[in-house]
Amino acid sequence: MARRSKVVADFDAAVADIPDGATIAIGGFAQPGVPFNLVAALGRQGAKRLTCIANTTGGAHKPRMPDIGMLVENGQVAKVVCSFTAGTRASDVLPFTPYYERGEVDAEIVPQGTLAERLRAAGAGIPAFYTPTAVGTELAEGRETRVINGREYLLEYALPVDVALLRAHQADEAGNLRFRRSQRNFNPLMAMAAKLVLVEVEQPILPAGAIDPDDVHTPGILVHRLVQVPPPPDGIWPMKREAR
Amino acid sequence: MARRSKVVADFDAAVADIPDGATIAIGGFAQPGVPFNLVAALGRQGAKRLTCIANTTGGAHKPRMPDIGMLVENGQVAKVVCSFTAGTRASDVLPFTPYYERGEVDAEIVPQGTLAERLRAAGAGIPAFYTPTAVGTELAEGRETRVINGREYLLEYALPVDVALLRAHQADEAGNLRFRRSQRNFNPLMAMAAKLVLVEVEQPILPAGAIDPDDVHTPGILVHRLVQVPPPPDGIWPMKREAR
Amino acid sequence: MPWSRQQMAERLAREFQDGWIVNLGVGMPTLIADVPLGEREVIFHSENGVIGYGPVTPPGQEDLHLVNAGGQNVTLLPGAAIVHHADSFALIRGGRMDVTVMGAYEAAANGDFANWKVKGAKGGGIGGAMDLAASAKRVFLMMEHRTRDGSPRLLQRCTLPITARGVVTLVATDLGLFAPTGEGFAVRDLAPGATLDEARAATACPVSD
Amino acid sequence: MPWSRQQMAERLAREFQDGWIVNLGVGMPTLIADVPLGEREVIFHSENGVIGYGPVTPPGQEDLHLVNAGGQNVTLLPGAAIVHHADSFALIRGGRMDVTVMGAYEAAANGDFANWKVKGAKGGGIGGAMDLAASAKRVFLMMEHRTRDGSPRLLQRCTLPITARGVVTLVATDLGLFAPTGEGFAVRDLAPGATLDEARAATACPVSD
Repeated sequence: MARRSKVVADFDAAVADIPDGATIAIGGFAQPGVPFNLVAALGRQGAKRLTCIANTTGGAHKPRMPDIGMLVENGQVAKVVCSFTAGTRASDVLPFTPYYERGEVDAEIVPQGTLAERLRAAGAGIPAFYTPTAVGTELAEGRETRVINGREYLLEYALPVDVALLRAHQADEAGNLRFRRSQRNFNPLMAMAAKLVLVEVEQPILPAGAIDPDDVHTPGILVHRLVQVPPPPDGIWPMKREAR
Repeated sequence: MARRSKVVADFDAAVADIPDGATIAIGGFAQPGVPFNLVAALGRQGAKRLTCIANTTGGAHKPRMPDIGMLVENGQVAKVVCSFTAGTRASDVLPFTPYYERGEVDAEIVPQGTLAERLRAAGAGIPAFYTPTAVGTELAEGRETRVINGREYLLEYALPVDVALLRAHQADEAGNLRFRRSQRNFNPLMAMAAKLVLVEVEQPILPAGAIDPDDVHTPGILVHRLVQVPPPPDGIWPMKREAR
Repeated sequence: MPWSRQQMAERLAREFQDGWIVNLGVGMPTLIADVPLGEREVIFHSENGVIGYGPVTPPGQEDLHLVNAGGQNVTLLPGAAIVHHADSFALIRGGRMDVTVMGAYEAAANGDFANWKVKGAKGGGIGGAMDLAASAKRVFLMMEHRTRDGSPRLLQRCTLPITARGVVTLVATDLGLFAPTGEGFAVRDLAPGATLDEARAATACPVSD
Repeated sequence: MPWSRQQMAERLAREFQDGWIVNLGVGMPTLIADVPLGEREVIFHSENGVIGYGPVTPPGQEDLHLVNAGGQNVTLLPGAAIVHHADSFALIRGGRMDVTVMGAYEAAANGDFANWKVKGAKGGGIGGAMDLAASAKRVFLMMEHRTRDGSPRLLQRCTLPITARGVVTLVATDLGLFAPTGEGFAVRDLAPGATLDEARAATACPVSD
């Protein structure tokens, strides 16, 4: 199974065939695990009317890093699906905010655990599940709930993805991935949920077999294309956030 | 968080407080990952009216290893929940079979993937989910189904567990576990599903911090008691199956 | 000359396309992991979370921590990965299996099949069969064309409790390779010396050329 | 002398029992990870899958791969483990959090609270708050007792969209520690110099001793 390598030449090649209207999932929580280089490449590629799924739309912190907000500013986004559609402080104005307030971009706000579980469900062939999260809140208004063993639960549906943009620490040519520390976050779930999985990799890509099978975080059969992140300034790497 | 060790003296101490009527999940698929020593200890301990969850009731192969069938023969089991309640060959007669046929033990047969997902759901606070598995079969008769995006799905409920008996390859004193090769199987899911998690460990138990946090398969906060498996003949280890 | 089990395995393996993820069930299908595929490269998945395994381990070299779905000790190929049961069946239900190959008691013209419960039994053995049958892109069966007492196993409708509805793609038997058509089975290939008439006589529903 | 944020953190940390799994939210609650607990041992969980983290990393020693829920670079303690987001929220919904500590805009006598959407905003920031609020064994809030313009934040009923119904266990404010009773709030502790009357004046529902 090791004969074919999944390594592609560069970020632009990796994202070249993403079509208009695609649903894109973007890994990461804060900076760790965000595929900065693939997001930047998607900006250059220019696909339109995208639905973008990530924890946040980004841009609440400095330095500014490639994020959904950048794709919004670039006119590429029809809708976002995020657990934050505003900043964590009332005073935050995200790059996304004015577009959303003017109605130029749609948004679905989803509790973070529900977002993770809906992505997993899409990858796991589970079309819907019940969760206690958001019961009794504005998010549950008009939606189906069900009492099971005396507790009320909300019905949630799988969230399938066309293309996942991920960032991993290590990969082998068969596509097996390892994430470092909190870089893992949504990345393995988006790999499960997506039809096409593109990964930027921090370390030199290893020959198949170099990662012990017990140590694989995301199995290679879920991964389609790998690009090694070059050192800065050619590659984009996490940076220390400025205090605020 | 490393001050307290979860290591207990021996298998008998680990299982001492399992009450009559408990729901017990037993890890393993074929031999890898089966907690032979904890099952044997539960036999000695003698708790009655148990509900036992595992992939099979065991006993289809030689040499015979500690399994649910042994607990059934010992008069300890009220019900089993398994993906096999008969052997894989029509000619197989499992130790469990005559008790089941006489109605002395009840059984719920569950497709293997549904069994895994129901255990995960119990651990994940998901009370119920939909699956395509078993739709249109005898198992779905009289049960609730639902059409989602044009396909029919069966409603399945979480399968919570009182006590999980697991076998791991490595553990640290904080309870973090690593499994080797196909030993992993149901073990991490049963750890999620159970209120009390008992683990027999093949290698000497490591100090907390000796397993890299990226390499943990089951986080220690799910694990309560660890016992190191002694070398044979005191400890029970996987053996090569006889051909048949 | 009817096909041997080895020949049935080889015939089904000819259908595999380069790059497929292939799940092999317990029993006869395990033979397929050893069939040479030439230039084609497939990845074998086992329901217990083993992705990328190879042939059965030579005697004396077994790794007792590593088994396939049939409990045989197998080898791992470079690029293999291990996942737990929930993730393994996530791959299955998630539609990642290009094909699953299983044994069966009965296969029917409407694509139903039965492989988990024998007549009169209390209890059965489902294992991963229902998950695989419901969600793999293709379901290949490997089975004897007739029971030991000569009754057909390829039927208009299954008489045993089914494993899944309308999912069978191909059936390899000792007599040949067959595809359910709704009304009966279409012959895709015949074992050397087997005839269409012989296949028709051994089948309880129409067999077309 | 009202409590400082540090004192609110210390007061809530006094409630922690030995062996608890403690989830800390964004903002003020992150202060709690640095409070000395003496003989008590708790494990800090962060929604992004970090189990067993310690204090914020000293400047210059940050590991940019490792953040807590607030995006701060933190350290790991011996016995730490990393899981992905679905497993992290499995732990949360599965009832493994003995307590979650969050910031809030409003808390109500009936145990409701609001911390994800401000008045008139289009959009909000839920993060993991709704999952944690619905499923943690206890919900502790850390908040200013009044808004910047002096309006009470402890109310009979929330005016903002709520995060979860009836889940609040304790509320630490600059004036003291309060527990919702259904009809109002019971004082558990007062900041030095704060009086019951002062707390009553600052609260929009009954405050009992």
